[in-house]
Amino acid sequence: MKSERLRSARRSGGSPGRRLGQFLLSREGLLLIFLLLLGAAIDIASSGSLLRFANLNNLFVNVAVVAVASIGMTLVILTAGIDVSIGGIVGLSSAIAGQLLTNGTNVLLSLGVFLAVGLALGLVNGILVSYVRIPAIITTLATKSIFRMLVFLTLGGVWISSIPFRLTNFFVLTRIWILPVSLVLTLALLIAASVLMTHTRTGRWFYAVGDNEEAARLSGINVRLVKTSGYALLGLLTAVAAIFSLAESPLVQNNTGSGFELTVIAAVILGGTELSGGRGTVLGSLIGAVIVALVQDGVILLHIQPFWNGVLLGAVILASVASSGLRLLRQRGAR
Amino acid sequence: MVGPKRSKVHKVLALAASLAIPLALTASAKTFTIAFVPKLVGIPYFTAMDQGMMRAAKAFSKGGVNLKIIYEGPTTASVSGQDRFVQALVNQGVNAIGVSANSPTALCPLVDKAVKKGLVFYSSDSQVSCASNELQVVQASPKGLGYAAIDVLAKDLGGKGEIAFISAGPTATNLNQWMAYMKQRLKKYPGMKLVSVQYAGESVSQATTIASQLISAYPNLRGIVGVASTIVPGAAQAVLEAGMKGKIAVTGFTDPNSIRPYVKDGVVKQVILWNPTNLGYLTAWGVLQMLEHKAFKAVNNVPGLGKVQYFAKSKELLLGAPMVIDRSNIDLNF
Amino acid sequence: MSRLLSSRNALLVLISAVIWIAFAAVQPSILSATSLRSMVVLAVEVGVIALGQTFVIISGGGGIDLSVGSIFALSSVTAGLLMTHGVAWPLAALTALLAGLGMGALNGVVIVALRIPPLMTTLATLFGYSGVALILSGGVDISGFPKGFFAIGQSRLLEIPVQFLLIYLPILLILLFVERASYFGRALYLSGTNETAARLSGIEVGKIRFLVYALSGLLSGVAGIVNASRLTVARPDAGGSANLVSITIAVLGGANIFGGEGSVVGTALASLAIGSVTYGLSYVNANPVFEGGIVGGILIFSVLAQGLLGRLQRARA
Amino acid sequence: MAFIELRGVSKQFGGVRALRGVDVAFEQGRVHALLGENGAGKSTLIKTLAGAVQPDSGEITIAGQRAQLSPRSSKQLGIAVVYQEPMIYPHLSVLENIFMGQELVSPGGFLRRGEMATRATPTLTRLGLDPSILEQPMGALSIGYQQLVLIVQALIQGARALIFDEPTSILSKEETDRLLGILRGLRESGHAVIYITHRIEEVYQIADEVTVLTDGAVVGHFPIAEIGSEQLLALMSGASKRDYQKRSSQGRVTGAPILAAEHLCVPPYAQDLSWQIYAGELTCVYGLVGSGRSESFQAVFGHLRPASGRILLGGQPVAPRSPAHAIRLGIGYLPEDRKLQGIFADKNLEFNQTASVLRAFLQWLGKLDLRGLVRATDQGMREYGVKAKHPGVQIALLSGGNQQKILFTRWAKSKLKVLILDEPTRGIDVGTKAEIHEFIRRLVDSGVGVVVITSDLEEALQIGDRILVMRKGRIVEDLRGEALNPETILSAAIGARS
Repeated sequence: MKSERLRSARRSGGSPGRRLGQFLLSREGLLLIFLLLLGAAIDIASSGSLLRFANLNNLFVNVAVVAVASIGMTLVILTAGIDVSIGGIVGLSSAIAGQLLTNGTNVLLSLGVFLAVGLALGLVNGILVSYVRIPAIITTLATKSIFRMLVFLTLGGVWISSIPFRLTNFFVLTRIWILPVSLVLTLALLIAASVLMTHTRTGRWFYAVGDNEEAARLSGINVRLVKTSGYALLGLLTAVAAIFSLAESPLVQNNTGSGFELTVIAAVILGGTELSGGRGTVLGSLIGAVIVALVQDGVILLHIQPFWNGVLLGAVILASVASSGLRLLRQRGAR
Repeated sequence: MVGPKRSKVHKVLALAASLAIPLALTASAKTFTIAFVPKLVGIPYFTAMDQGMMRAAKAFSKGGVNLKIIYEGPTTASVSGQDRFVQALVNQGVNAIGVSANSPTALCPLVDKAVKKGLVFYSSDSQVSCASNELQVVQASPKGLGYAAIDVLAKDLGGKGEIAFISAGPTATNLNQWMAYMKQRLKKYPGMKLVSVQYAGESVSQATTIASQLISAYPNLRGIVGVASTIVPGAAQAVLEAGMKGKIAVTGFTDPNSIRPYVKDGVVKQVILWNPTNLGYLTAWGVLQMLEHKAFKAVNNVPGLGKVQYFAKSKELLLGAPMVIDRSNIDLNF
Repeated sequence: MSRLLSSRNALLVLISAVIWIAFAAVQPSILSATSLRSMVVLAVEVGVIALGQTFVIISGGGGIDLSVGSIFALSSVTAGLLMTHGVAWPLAALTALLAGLGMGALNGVVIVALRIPPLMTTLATLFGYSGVALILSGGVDISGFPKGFFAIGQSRLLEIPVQFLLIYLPILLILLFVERASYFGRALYLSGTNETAARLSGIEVGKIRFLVYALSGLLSGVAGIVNASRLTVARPDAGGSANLVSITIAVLGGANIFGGEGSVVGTALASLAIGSVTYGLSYVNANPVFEGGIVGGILIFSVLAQGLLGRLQRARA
Repeated sequence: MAFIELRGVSKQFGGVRALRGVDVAFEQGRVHALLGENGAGKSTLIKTLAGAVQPDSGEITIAGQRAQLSPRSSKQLGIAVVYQEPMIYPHLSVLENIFMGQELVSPGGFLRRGEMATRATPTLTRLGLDPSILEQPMGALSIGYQQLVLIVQALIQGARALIFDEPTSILSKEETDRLLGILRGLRESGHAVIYITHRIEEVYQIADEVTVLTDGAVVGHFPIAEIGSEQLLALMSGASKRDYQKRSSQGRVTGAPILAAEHLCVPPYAQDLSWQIYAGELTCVYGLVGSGRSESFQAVFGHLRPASGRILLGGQPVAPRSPAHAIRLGIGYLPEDRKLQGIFADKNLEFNQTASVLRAFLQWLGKLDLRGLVRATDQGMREYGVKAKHPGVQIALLSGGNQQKILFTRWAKSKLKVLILDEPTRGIDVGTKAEIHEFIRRLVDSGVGVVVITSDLEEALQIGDRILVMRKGRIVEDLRGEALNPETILSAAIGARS
């Protein structure tokens, strides 16, 4: 029985063809297939609107916004955490850095401030969760509303509207091949993160902490630091998402970013990252982000009442988590 | 404390006022506190209204009258939130309280309570439709606004092409009303065809996304009307991104601050609005008239604003015709 | 030794008193029966939801219900639609309650039978239920209810708002009984404290958890109906922040996010404290944007205080 | 000079003295067995060496240096522990498990997997493992293999002392033999091997010297050649003159069994079990950890689902769906892990003691008779000598022995037909243990069918009227009265041909 398990595990690997088969049957593979089917269905049903240029470009930027933040969210959920405050981080970083942008401050400097604010807010979350030890959901529910309050105070009843067009020109309208710069940057970050997660020591620590926190501590891994850096990176990447989002619609309001956390968490969960930690990939989250963006796009392209957005997103999340829940049930056997 | 005694006094006063006896002359120096609860705080439109009310407070605080404005409201356009602020203010005992309503009927029990307590209740911008509401300050008639938007667009498009509306929330009463008139006006332009009505909430980025998707979904789309101030810039951005500047016309109801870059860039030629600062100013003036028990005439001369119509039947004070904002007056600050 | 007056509850009473005194220093007129009544009316709805949330959190297993606001909205929309289609209001209200119960039960089934973490489940149904509310209502206000219906949220008995006297208090008392004296309450605490031990002691943890989510749904439905009656409209977007506020209240009232601890009395007192803060802030014309931040701050503070109180108690023992 | 030396090391947890002035030295190139019953202080000793527990007093020297051990410094000083349930990252690969925290990286922080694999291969081959195992997820391996991987990890990380915590208790015979061979190899290569076990026969197979712990104190230290197995047994149990053979075979019963299993299969833990339990007779089930003893009875209790076979209660076939159902049928089960499965730590004694009998106190509308509950708790506490002021005390504040008494009372008061007690005396002091044995006997005499599951042979011999021996999911012996003798039972349990 035991040696049998060993043998069955050894059977993996093999020829490239078999590897392809295995990939297609893995979660990422299945998601990719689902994604293609969904895309094809929407395109056909909307008589080709999906693949029209204007829509595609918008879709690409939307994917970039969600995907870049989902990289960070993956890190956090990998360590068995969660962050529902990132909508507030989008809002506050946009509010602070947006004022610099309209004041004519150097654009690069302003973008630097953007990232710094995101990083700082993420750090606050990380420290509260891992050093002060307040459960992640409580911490981030609280900081979510605190960040939002700060957005209101920063903006003081006025929207920031005169964002330089250079931002849009660069991140949205400049294209490399057919991809807007924001998406190219996101993909670059994604590849970097993927390499980091699979091929570096630090990356594996995230998995280790989520897989077995106690063992990680005993292995001499600084568990608190790893967790904190997850939240900090999420904050930073959320700021990047905020920049893309601002480039796409150059106006900062009090409610800028609200609800963003739900979209990103949905993307990450869809991508196969498990809430219990230790399992998941940033690549999966990218696919999840594309699916979420597609669902939202499809609702409009197919002229469905936009109210269905929520219902569909809820159903997709539930179906996806249910599938992994059922897999767990099967693994645990009869109990 | 504001007890029943005072409310009786008030009723007597009201009666006296209706008999056109200038009792107000006998009143000594007096502080009037006027509270205004917007749909939500933190958006430029209501901030501008607040500024207008403050300007009026300054202008009219003379001759034994001291006018004080309280401006507070919920941070999201929620009915319960608004209800809470109105309730607290009524209890606090201001002289007049008004709202830009998130729901035309939800506040009715509170309006009754306030009026019974002897407070003046009014609505401005978005109205409360209860019998006991004492004054409605209307920015422009919904009909005027709806017609103006379509007329502006028709001029731009030469009266033909597919068009779409993007509104904020499907629950916003006034926006729905404007859209109804917009649809009515469309009958005048048979060449223009409404192909889609979408809702983008209060967020610009959502508006951009939805407009982009509309542009893809309807390749022959020639015009977009944004029915709320957040929507027009979002739609303009989408047109810009899609490279359809000059091919798709964007207009709608929005303020100069939000749309300025797009008007200067030329993506947007004209938008429709009224001046919210003036609306706030007029609101404060109108409420003050009621507090001082001065009756409205059919046409009133408002100091610093000019002639303003009053419709006694609907208790409506009308700011005036819609204002068209284009390159010439885009530098107005509100 | 009465658990009713634990140090935490005494602290909450003290906090509420300090809040009122502080606000009275700014605006003395706040100290009036009218103010108290208004505060109670405003606190009742989220207060009822918080009672359900408390039981959910006590039941453990990562128990949390993020969908309460959506259930709140969908229940009130259900009642509203039925009434505007001519259904008698008591029947409509009853159906809406059943709808709330059903939505909660659906959460429960998904969590217990499919073993999907509560956070995920209720996040999904948060989207789902509010989406259904939007679809059903077409996104617009539903109003024009029969007069009798308004009695629920607008009338008074003995100068006390009816929704407090005849709805909130009875629910509180029933839940207090359930918590302190019933089999269900005992089983609830045991399930939340140590799930395995409870199961091995013959307690049907799954059933308990299912019932807790159903109850949370039911109470959210109650709140939705009271709200619709008070405001005379049913709105699909009502109840937006109910999840944050109800969780804050429950945790402030002593519910331990890891399960097994919490009490409805604590929650009731915490509702009083939070209700006082929010009402007071609007009364003294403070910048309304502080409200959310203050509630968030209180949430963090209360968890910290909980940890500290726990440590103190352990140190004393 | 000894590599590790402990002098006067003491540690107290709450009211329990886990270690009492322990002096012991471990040398390199030797296998040192630490022998003791459950609760004798072995695991505390290991945790102290691993740096997970700080001693209250006494000193530890490593390689002649006084050391303050933390998990990190312990590892750096060359101490590695292979726990019985290996501490692993199930989702990560074997390679990553081996090198976690000690990765080989290039300057950019990139993992040098190839080099790590090369580094691991010789050690893997030395332990007879195929290098292809490195890419597999750790969770896919059996526990035996996981242990080996952890030995590889320890060796690669330069461990000079390896501590094994009852490593063979869940291994098959072949796995055990292989592991013992590996330990000999470690001794040859000059490692200090500390081997914790309660299997005397293994001590003779492998150890160079043996130290016996009882109730947290060292009661003897001998070179292996100088001590016989009976002496060791006597030392372990803390009493030297117990004669198991003379145990009266009282309680012989006739009549129908109260509980019976027919061809019960609980995959993957137990196969084709058939046994009968009689009221009035104390049945012990002896087997090593992993023999399927707990799991097979958890199936009887409805906590696990049997795949096939029948359970008969008082002659009637029953199929408990859940513990709740089993309790309604009249079956009780005291779980083995007190902390994780037994107590409600931050609740009071009343909550804890009455958890399984709540339904008996139902009045109207789901109301409980609260006074009745307190009264019952009070009575139970007195009856079973729980040392606590009143039923309102939090159970976590009690000693392990008193906690166990509360749990025992929970079941003893439940009016059951059959009570299954899983390791009822694990980790509690000798005095309480004797008391609980006494209580169990009382229960048996009152006509309840009692099953005591134990991995403590002396306990089984001491209290059992009859002993069922399980090995690898099967019943291998069923002995009563005269037939009860340690050698037979032990050899049956470990599968040795004697």
